[in-house]
Amino acid sequence: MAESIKNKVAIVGMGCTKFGELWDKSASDLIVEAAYEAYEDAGIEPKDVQAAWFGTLYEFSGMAGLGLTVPLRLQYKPVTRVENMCATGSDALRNACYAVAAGVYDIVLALGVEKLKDQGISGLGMGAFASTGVSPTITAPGMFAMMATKYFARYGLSPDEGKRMLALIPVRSHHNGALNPKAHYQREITIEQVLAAPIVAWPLGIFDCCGMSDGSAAAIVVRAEDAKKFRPDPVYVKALQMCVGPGEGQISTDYDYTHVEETYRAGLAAYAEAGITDPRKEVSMAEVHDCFSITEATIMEDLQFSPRGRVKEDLEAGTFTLEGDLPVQPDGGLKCFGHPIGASGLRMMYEMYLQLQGKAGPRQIKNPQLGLTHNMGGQPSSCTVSCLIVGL
Amino acid sequence: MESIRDKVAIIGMGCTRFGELWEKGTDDLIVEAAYEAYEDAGIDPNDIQAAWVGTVASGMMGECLSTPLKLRNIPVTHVENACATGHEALRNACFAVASGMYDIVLALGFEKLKDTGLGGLGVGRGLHPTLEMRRTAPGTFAFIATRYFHTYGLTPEQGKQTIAKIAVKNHHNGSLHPKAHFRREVTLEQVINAPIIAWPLGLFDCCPTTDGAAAAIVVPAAMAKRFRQDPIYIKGIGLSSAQLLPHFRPNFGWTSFTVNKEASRQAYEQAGIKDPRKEISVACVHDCFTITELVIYEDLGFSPVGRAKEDVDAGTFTLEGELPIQSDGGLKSFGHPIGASGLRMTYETYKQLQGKCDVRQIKNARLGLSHTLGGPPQVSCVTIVGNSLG
Amino acid sequence: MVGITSYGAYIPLHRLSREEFFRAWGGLALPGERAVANFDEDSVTMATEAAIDCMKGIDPKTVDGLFFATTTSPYREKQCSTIISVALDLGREIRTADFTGSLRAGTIAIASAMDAINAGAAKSIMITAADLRLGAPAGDFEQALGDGGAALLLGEKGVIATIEGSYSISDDFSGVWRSDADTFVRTWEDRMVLDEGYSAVLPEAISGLMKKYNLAPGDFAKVVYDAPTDIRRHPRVAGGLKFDAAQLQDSLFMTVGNTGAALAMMMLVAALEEAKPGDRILFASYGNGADAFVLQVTPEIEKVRDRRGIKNHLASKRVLANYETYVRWRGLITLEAARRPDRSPTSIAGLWRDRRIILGLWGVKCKVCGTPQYAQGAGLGGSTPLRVCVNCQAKDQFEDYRFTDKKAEIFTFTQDNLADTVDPPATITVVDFEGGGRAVFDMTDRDPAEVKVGMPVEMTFRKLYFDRGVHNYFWKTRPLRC
Amino acid sequence: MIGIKSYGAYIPYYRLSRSEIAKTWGGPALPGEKAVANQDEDSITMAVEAAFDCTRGIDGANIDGLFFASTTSPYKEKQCSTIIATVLDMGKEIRTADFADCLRAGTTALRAALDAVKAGSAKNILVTAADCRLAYPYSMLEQSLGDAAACFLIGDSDVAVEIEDCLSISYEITDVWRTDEDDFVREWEERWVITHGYSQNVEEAASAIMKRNGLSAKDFAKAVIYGPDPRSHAALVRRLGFEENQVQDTLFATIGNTGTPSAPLMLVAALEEAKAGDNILFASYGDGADAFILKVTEQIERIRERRGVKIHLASKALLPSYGKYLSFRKLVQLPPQALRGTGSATIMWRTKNWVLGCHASKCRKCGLITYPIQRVCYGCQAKDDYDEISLSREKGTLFTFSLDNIASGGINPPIIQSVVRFQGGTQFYCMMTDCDPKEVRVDMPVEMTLRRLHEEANFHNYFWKCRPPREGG
Repeated sequence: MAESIKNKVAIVGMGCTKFGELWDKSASDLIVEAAYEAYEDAGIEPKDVQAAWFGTLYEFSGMAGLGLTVPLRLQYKPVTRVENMCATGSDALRNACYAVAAGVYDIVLALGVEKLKDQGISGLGMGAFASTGVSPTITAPGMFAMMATKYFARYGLSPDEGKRMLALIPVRSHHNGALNPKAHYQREITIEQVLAAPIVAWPLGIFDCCGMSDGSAAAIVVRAEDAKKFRPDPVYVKALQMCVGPGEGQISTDYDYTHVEETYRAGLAAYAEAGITDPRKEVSMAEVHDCFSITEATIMEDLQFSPRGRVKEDLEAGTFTLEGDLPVQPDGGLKCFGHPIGASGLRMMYEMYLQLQGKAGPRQIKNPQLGLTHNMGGQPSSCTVSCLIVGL
Repeated sequence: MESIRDKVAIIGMGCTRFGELWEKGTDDLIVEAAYEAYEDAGIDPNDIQAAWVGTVASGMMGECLSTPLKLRNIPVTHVENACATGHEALRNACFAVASGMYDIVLALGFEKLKDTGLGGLGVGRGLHPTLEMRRTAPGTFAFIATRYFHTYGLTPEQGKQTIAKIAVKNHHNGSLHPKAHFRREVTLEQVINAPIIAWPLGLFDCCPTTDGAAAAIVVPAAMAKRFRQDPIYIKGIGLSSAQLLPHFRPNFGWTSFTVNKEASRQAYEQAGIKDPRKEISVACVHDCFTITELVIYEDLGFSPVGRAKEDVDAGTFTLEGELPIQSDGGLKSFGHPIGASGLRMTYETYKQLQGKCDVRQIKNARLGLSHTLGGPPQVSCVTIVGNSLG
Repeated sequence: MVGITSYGAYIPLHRLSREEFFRAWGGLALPGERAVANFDEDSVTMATEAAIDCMKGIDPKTVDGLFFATTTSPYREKQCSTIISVALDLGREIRTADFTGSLRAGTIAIASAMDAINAGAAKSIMITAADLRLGAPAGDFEQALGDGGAALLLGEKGVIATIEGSYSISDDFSGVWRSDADTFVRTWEDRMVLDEGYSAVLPEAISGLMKKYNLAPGDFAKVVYDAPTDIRRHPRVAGGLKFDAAQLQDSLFMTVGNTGAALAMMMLVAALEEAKPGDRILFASYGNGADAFVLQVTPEIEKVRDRRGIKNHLASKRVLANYETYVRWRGLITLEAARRPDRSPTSIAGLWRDRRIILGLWGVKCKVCGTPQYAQGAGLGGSTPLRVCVNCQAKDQFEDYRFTDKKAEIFTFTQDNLADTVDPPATITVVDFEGGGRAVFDMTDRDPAEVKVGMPVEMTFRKLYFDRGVHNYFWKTRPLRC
Repeated sequence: MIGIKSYGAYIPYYRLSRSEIAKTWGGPALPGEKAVANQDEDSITMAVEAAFDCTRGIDGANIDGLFFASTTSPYKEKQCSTIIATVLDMGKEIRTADFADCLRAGTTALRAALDAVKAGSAKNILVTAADCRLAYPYSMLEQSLGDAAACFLIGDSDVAVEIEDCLSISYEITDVWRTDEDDFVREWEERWVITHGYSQNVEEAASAIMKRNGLSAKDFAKAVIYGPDPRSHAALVRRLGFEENQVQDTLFATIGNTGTPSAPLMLVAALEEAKAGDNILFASYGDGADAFILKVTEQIERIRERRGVKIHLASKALLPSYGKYLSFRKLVQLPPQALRGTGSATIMWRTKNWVLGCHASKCRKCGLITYPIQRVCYGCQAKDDYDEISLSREKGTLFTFSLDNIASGGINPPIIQSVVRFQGGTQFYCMMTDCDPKEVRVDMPVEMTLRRLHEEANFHNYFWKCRPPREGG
């Protein structure tokens, strides 16, 4: 019987760059900044790192382990490049944790980075993969917009009602982001602004979409029993789960486009691993994959924070605000940080780490015990979802 | 059929300097040639009762002449007949005067070729596009050279040597003429070694592209002496047009042109000439290419058929020879501003007959012949003038 | 006797009023409107549509040849008839040929198909013609030309109109032409073009035909021949040949425009829609010579009345808002490049591997659980055929299942303003097919404001885009037509 | 029995050694040479040549159809078969068709002609195929592709080759292709192209037709099978069970892959050597495959005097440089020429009989022959009293010439201006082509050839030139 990762490893140091359109910084700059903040936070020397996991999606951000060892000048250490779509950062951390838990290494580095703003375009391409060229003429917002269309239709929301519900999400995230010096966007917005924004892919407007940013984040992972040697307040890993779907959304009529089964299943597994029975009560806070407002809305239901079809009530009640029952995106989320793909999962973890250590400044949530991060790679009908839980 | 002989006279002529006259427009050329002719004839522009203007590609209608000369409300006719155009202007002016219709008329030919940006002559028009495609004047006349050499047993080297002598002669004469385009002697070696334009013709076998104009004042013969003591009388004008381009004429031999023979026959008959080689004092012929001049010797009866080479070798047609040809340097030195050429040649025969040619002067010149050949050889005009009646 | 066994036609949904050309350019506005192919249509897609219309209720296995006629083939070296035959799911041991070069290519192909059937080399051959010719902006052709296609199935059984005789003449005159390097139609002086070309050669062929078969103008119920861009010449030829105005088939000029190599066949389809058993029809077409045929309609004609043909396609239309849209669709102006990532390079090996899936829209049906499924993949690495059932995980337990002729319903959709498309927004639909099966397609010929969840749609064969030397054809959804 | 009544071929005079290409670009050279169309040749002019070769001794007026197959037609909208038929002096009441878009178009047209004759809608149909495809400079394909044409006369009497069976398969694959806007041939990965395109399809079609007729490889005297390159070809014929001596050479080493006419050209070469009674397996490829079973009859001896492949192959000149090839194919930008030709649809149409048909007028009164046609006789002034005769197949002599250095505008000088003399004194003024200027002599024998003269008013203007006679015929 498979064991659980719960309480076997701990994070003793983290680093995160400022996210944004960092025109003057290269991927190497970002890697160095994130890694050295983490080294310093953990109180270790670079030579103490015994192995590393490097998460990045695009070749222009770095390929193979070399993408990490070269800027950090890691001396002949084992470095693994991990790529798992938008869950890349979380998966780098996940693999680093397993290696430590296995007893192979004592101190390892997990680092994610993405340098998107050197392309001169908006949007993420599929790179140089050959294709038959007959996929639909669709963009990421278009793919997720189809969830909104269907969600509204299924739950009887008029487009206006639906959009108004979704608008609550970016308004909340922007509020949080405005409190975070590392966020890309640090500006509050109003519901009216969100509703009046130009449509990107109907029914989603500009403020329903996350930004395009550069950034990097890193974590130092050690065995749980060694953690206190490094610091008095290490953060322990409680669950590392990942669910990859069979891609039936484009094929099977069973797929309903109002929820993402992969998220639901990853959540179930993570709760089981962490021993959580009532997620809404037990999880103190969460950073989820809010690439679009509709994504966050459905994630709330898939992670069982809200009942099916009733996220609207929680959104309207302010459940997921900093002051609510279950604060979500306390750092501003993808909405304010953008989504430098390889970095996002670790950036989310960085916020959970700070919150658990009580170092989140004006965003600080009272007395958090367990934090959840959620990454989703791909499109609604075909995706990879990670769900990680950490705690004190 | 009557003859034009002694019915009309030329009492004044003018000719511009020929050359690449970049700074001069058609109006300049016309005005210069006409006013020299007015002055030579001692007339006022308002004395002109009618005019004929010859140009192929530089103007249209009579207006192209009347506008620069400000000829007031008199009839002006534009004539065009390929390279014989200048001659045609003179010819029609002569006929009108001879008819008794007018007393004082102007015949003027001009061409401004150097505004086209092209090295060669402009476009021949009216031919089928596929046939016209790559046709060039040197290419067409080179056909004659190839065939002439072949027919009369000349090797290409012998043939080229023969026609080169014509170029040398014409350049020599042109060097003596202040109005010529080229005024430079050339050597036989230079001609033979020049770049090939259309084999076997080289650069010096071809006449240049030139701007120029020439004019004549024509009056009835009976009135001529009122204007000057030494008028020049028209003795004969022959004109012949072919019925098919030589390119397509069955059995055409490419060693001579029937139109030349026919035009000269007409002119000799009118002028009462039996032995042109003996009777003609000076001739200006259409040496667009050296080979053309060679066959013209034979076509016009100056040399026996197939034996022009002997005359060339003997210097028969030099200034000092038996029958000086191209005493002004010919098309070879003057170039060929098409509408002007026939009148430019007549200008030379006129001046020679008046004894006004200075170092080029031919002794005792009495009858002068000018000849133009329009092509792709299909029209020929021969004009004979004399300095006395009878 | 060999004859026509079925007919079909295609007219694009969009029309542009000729007044719009006048608004753009001034000058002369011809009356009426012209059909304008959508940005994703070309002669291959229109010929496919017409052929699909023609194939209604006919088993593809019974068709053993496909001839394509056009002067606007998207390829110089790659057979388009093969592409169309795969879209129609014709078999492999078939005769295919592309006839080009002449506006008479359609009737030339018909003559060739007749030969093949008469010679016993084929039983049933589809002839499909389409053209999408361009007139240079601000010229008469821009207004006069139209886009469209027509298809005729020839065979010996179930003949709806027998082809009783034919007569051809060939004439080397090119009053209207395009060289290999030309984009736009060129013309010589119109009077000469018409006097010595159309108005001389076409009547010569028609009289020659009537003389050969000893027929008089009064023997025909309808006379069908194509019209030149100067429409006045169309009735004048009829008058010269002593046909009544009532006998003359309308040239479609007011409604569609001159559709080049497809025009005569489109007019014939229109005539057949109205024809009664026993009618004799004179059918002719002009282009570097002329072909003329005598047709006789049989009682079988009643069996093919359910085609969309000309009448239904004509009625189903949307008028384009403006000339600028036309210019954009035809790629006549250079637009700012979308600031979007490059498309993945097209893998020709992938297209070839999946040719039936892509061109024929073949999916599978699980033999274990009965679930129909269509897999076009997520884009990465090309689509792959389904090997494992999405529903019951049975491996390789499939039978082929074709989706082209299935109606579907929109499950969800988006209007994507960010996507790189000639006609924004990109309308993307997730559709569920009747009888099962789910897939995601671009939607075309739609009014974005009218797209709804639950809306019924049908499949249409279109060109997705052009990439690195390949025209990528695929299927899209569209609101039900006709 | 329906079959091939006559055959003809055309290979341009010029060849380019593949080592010359390799020398220019570096990299390996394929063995042999490729045939290169002169700068005044295209797929129409080459098809005309092949058609003339095929119809030697046959009156064009007796042929009632002409099919033209090419992927390099000079027009998108204007029938090329009509132009060729006009050149051949075929009548007006004929069948014409252009088959395009596919390298198999030649055999597709052949099948269409068989159908037409069998169906009784025509008695004799000429099928011509020609291609002049361009490969990207610097590509390996550039060494492979060659230019040529082939022609067959299809009929049902006196056939030299009976066509006993044919079979077609159609296959959707983008292996070697060009879009409507491409100048150069595109090709996907070579191994895939060969394995899944060429080899698979041709093998399938050839095996199927043999099986259907109960025949095996040993039953054939020759296997004439298209081959894009010698290696793939050799592998395929081996798999089909043919011995080396049964296999018709692909002509790759001497001409190159010529596209649409490739397989037909191989068949011509095979027929040149064939004996009565020989069975031939014939197959071509392109978006599918066509396969034929042929049987040679005694009539083959009747048509031996064709120039065909063998004689055309022997008559050649090597291009001196790769640069010359570039200029022939207009792959380098050449100085603009001040051309005098002004194309006119009206004039070309009005004069098509003498421009394309090479017709002269022969006076009914005095018998004088004049080119071009003259309404009033040059000899006796008789008006409109003449017969049109074609000079296209006449042999003449060069009466006079010039080597014109300025006519070409500096490109490929000199132009050989020529006056050709035919029997009876008829003069024909034209240019000479396919000839070394150094070898031009007065009185040398010449023959006429239709060439692409110029492109004016957006027409391709075709006209006749003279050339030293190619061998044979």
